[in-house]
Amino acid sequence: MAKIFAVTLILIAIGSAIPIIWHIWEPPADISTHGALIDEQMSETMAEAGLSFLAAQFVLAIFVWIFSNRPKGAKIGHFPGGATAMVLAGFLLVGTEVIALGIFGSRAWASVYFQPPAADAMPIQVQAGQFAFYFRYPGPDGKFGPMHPNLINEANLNFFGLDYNESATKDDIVTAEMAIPVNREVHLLMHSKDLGHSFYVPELRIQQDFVPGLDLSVHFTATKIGKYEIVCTQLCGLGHYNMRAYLYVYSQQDFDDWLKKEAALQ
Amino acid sequence: MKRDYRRTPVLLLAGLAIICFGALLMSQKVSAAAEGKITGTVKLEGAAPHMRGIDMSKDPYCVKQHENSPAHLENVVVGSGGGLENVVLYLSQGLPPAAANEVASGEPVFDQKGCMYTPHVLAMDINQKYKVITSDQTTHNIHPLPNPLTGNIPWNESQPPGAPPLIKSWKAEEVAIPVKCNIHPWMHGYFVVVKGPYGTTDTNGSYTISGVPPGSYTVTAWQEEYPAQTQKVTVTAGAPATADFTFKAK
Amino acid sequence: MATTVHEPPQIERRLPELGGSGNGGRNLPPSGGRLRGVRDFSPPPSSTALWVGLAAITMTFIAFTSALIVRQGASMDWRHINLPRVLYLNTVVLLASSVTFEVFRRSFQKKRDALDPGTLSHSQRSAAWLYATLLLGISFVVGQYVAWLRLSADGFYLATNPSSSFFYVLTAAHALHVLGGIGGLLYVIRRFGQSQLRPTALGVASRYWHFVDILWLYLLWLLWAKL
Amino acid sequence: MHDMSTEAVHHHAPPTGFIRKYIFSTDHKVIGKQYYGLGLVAVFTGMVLSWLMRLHLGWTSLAIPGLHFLSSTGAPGNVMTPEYYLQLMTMHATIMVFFVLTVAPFAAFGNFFLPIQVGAEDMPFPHINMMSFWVTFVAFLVLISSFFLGDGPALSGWTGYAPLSAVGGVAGPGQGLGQVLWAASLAIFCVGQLLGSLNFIPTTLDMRAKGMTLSRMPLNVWGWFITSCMALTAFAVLMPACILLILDHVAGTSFFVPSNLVINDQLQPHAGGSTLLWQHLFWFFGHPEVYIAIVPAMGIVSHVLIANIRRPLLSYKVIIACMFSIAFLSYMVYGHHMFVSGMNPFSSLVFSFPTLIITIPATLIVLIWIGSLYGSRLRINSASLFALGFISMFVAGGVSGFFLAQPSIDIMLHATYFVVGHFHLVMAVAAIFGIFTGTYFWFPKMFGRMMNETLGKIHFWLTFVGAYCIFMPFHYLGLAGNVRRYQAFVGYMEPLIPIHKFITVAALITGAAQFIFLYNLIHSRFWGKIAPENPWECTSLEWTVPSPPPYDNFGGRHPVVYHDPYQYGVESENGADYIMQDSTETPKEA
Repeated sequence: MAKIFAVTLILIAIGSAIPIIWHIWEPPADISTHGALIDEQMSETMAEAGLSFLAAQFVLAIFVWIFSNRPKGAKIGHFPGGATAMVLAGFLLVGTEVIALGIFGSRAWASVYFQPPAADAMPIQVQAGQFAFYFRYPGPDGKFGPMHPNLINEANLNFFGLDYNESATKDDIVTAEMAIPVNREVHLLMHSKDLGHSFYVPELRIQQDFVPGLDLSVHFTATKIGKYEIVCTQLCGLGHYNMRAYLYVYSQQDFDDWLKKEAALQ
Repeated sequence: MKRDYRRTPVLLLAGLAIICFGALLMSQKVSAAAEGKITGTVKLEGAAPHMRGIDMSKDPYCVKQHENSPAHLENVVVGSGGGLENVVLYLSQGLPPAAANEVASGEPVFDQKGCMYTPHVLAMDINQKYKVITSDQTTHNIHPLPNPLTGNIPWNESQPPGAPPLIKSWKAEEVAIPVKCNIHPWMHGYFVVVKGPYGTTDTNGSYTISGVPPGSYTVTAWQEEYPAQTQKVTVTAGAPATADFTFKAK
Repeated sequence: MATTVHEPPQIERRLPELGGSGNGGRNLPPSGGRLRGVRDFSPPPSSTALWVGLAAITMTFIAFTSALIVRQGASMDWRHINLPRVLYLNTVVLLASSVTFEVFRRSFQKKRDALDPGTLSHSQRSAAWLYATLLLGISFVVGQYVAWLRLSADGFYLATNPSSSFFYVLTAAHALHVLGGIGGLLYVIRRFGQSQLRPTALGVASRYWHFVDILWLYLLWLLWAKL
Repeated sequence: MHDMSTEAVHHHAPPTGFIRKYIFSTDHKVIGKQYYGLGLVAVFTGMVLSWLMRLHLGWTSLAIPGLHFLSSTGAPGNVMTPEYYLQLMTMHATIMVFFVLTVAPFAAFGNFFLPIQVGAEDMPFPHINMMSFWVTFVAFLVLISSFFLGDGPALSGWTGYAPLSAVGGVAGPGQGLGQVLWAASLAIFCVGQLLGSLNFIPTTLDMRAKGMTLSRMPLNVWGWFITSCMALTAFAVLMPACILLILDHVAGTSFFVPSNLVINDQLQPHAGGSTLLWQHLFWFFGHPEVYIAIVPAMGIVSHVLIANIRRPLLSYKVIIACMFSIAFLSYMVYGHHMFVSGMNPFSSLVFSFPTLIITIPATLIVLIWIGSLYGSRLRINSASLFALGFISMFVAGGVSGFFLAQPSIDIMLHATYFVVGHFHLVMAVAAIFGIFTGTYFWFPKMFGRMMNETLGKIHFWLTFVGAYCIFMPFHYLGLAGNVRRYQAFVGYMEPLIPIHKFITVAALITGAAQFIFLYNLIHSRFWGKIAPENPWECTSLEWTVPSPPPYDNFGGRHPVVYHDPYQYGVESENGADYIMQDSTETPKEA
């Protein structure tokens, strides 16, 4: 029984590791400028976590194999060094490991969150609501018109509560899909009209909650043209699973055309 | 003694049958009396407002449904010759209680098709049950938001593809109850709950209110964007009365 | 129970404090298999339980406090209410009740040290102090209710403003704890009437009472202060 | 053996009559069994819910026959609606976290064995103890009752994030009365557990038998003691939070609901609330809660492991120190649940480091366990197998903590199945393995009969392998960006559905295996082999009394303790390799 346990345990450990080692399932390729550090951090952590996982399971299995069902008379052995050595080793190994992780991790984190957006970053506003994202581009004047919650009316597609008689608002462009030019920093102003939502684009290595009553913002630069998905990761009600929008990363030219097209539809 | 006991259910059933039959006759009488009808057309005067196109890109299924027929808002739909669609006409005054309480036959159907509501406006009699069905392969949730003061209770249920129809009814008259789908925020329509006969305009703006007993009434025309209008109409048995309405574009 | 024990049999006999079978913590293992008399320093469970309970209550009100601070800082809509004057009267009443309770406890302690616990003569005086405490306690709760009436008369209801919301919540929570204290007090009065009042029970009840008292002073400050 | 404590003193005679004896009993042993029964009912309820969810995730449009009897609106034509999925999910999580992971290892075993193991006759306040169970029971009823509401139970997850949980029915089905009942149930539950701690702590501190010094308490007693200290502080914070949430619901206050919310085109009346406030209050409770579930399991596993490796652990003090530091740190790390919630990015780092550091005590405990296996005489039985399984699971779930402790990586993995896999392994499965360990180990003492070992081992193998098959793939799903709390997977998650199908099948099999356990439990309870006083040759006090123990545990005598709890691997006069705690002989190293 004990030997079966040992074998099973080792098989399970190896089985669990294989998909990771063979990269069967892994995050989609990074398309952001800040993502490289995160990926690096991820693989470092994966290595350390994976090794400690395998080591622990193997040693456990081996000890169970060797020391199970020994006769009553069998000598009780003592682990070389005893508890003191073990505690010290644990402290040093795990301590240094986690501190190292923490420090490198905070470097990656800082690269995402501690820099303010560049002055020329392109502002885009996103309005989250049950259960869709809508986006607003400031238009030629580069200014967003003010939002009036009492004017929000999805029946008339007025998702932002805009008053089109206001000068700043007139040229605002509201879209249901998000498009950004490649290699241009985007400053995303996040607003939720009703509940908590979240903005998650795995390829962009970005996840940020919408906090009602607290307007947050993230900034990022996409480096690869393509079509990606924006999904909501904060439980927001029955349609949560279907709260999504598409993100198009265009060349500057295509982006301008797209924006013209959308402007015409207003 | 025993025998009597055995007989009692039979007697009860017989009595019940008689009552039902009688009721049936009565109801037929009522409907026989209501043979008049009101017809007419509703037009929009002036330029129809621009109806924005709907971007359904959040749900690829919906996009596919409208590949060659782009979807637009349906708040104001003007047909050939200025006919105004989706206007509900009902008798706001003068209806005899008997006719008002008559149970209208049939179940109005509210379909979810191509991530839009058909019809956009569903009129029904307070005594009618209505049926919500879905023809889409994506999940919708149906969320009517009645005015809390009317006593109507809001509900919010989703309908996965192929789910059985939802059969519901309203407690009180209300013109009109907005209904929306949260999963597809652009989807929106109205339930118009009235007492007695009603009619809804078609693409040409023409309508018919049938089953109106002879008498004089006030007909109200309701449209979601424009203030409601009323007209006095007198219905005589046999000859259909006409009432035309014209809404002014803002 | 903080008593000195000389012989094993007595250990067992003096124990009956709600079915405890050990006399706790600091006992040394008897050496050589023979029970020597040992000193027992461990407090009676009831007083430990009291501290446990007080810790829980404190945490609860810490949570309320942090909520209040966050909420006050979170938005601009905080309209500070000026507290109904009756509160200050209530405060005095509550403080007075603590005093009367303490007076009773002291006198009870004296008596007990003097006589044998069995034959406690309960003179009217001591009992009177207890009843006084009870009266004051009840009038405090009533006073709090009056304060609510005052506030609602000024148009401040539970949902009017975060400040009033917190006022009602905190005073209600505190009043509940005072009622709990009154429950304990009634128990003390009953046992005292049967002259079966254990000093620990009295100690616990009085300490709880004082705690609720101090808690109220803190809440009063919290509601009064502009943080 | 017990010569010097012969004199019998009965403080309270056992009650007669069914009600006082089995239902409103003040006997800590009966209360412990009641808690265990509650946990059992809850765990099977939760498991069936998880089955339904898994089936829906694997085959979204699958009609589950008879489902519409459960909820006609939730499953029209037996096909689950999105809201019903979320409601089942919320109930599954709430039931499991509160009424299984908190109740079984802590309240159930704690009530039964804490007094016996410290040599007390009962808890100091039996009536409060009884109340604590019945209050918890009421909490359970309140939660279950929300199943029968028109629009079903709450659907905002076990974290009940505001404002979704605070704005009421306008936010969707289950957000009305269902949510209120959810919050009420939690508040009541908190009261129950506080009453529990009110007994646990004094019992540990003041009710110990003569000679039972703190350093002579079994490790699981330490586990329960530390847990009750945590419960004391954690539940005392959750309760006010729930009260405020209920007020936001029913009284129109605005503690958690900010201004200018527009839901379904309706401007909400609330103003100025803070949604993050709820998250802070909840997680200040929520993270310690994780350890409230796992620390008792750690204690039980240590206790059982030692008994089966026939030697003391490498260090008794280190284990206790580690459990204490875990408990202490658990209050400083809760912010790692909120890395993407819009906290100040600096505070994310502040929370990140303690979170990483908490792995040190956790690792040390595991090292001590594994190291103690070295040179031991490991006995393999159902109990020890589950104990070993616990270690394996705890490691497997623990290492994924490395990822989630770092905000930079959490950006990728937050709210994905990676998180689900992590906490299911380290908290749920591990704690449940602890419960199984305790059950197979203590069942003879609790019911006076042995459990069937063969069935126990079959149960272990299916559960152990099954649990890995279910929860390991969760991590892969998470890495691939599969978001949790989705009732169906569209877009880029569609290719992952096959994994979900695999998990579903594994879950069905593993769940079915639990009925073997249930059968074993019931069958052994009535027809099992009669258990001797000390079947496992253990040293601690619960094995010095008959199985099951008499009403006052020690039959009137007052045990006296002479030894550390774990005198194994020694030579005793009667040739055994262990010495009971209350034996007077002095140990000789074997």
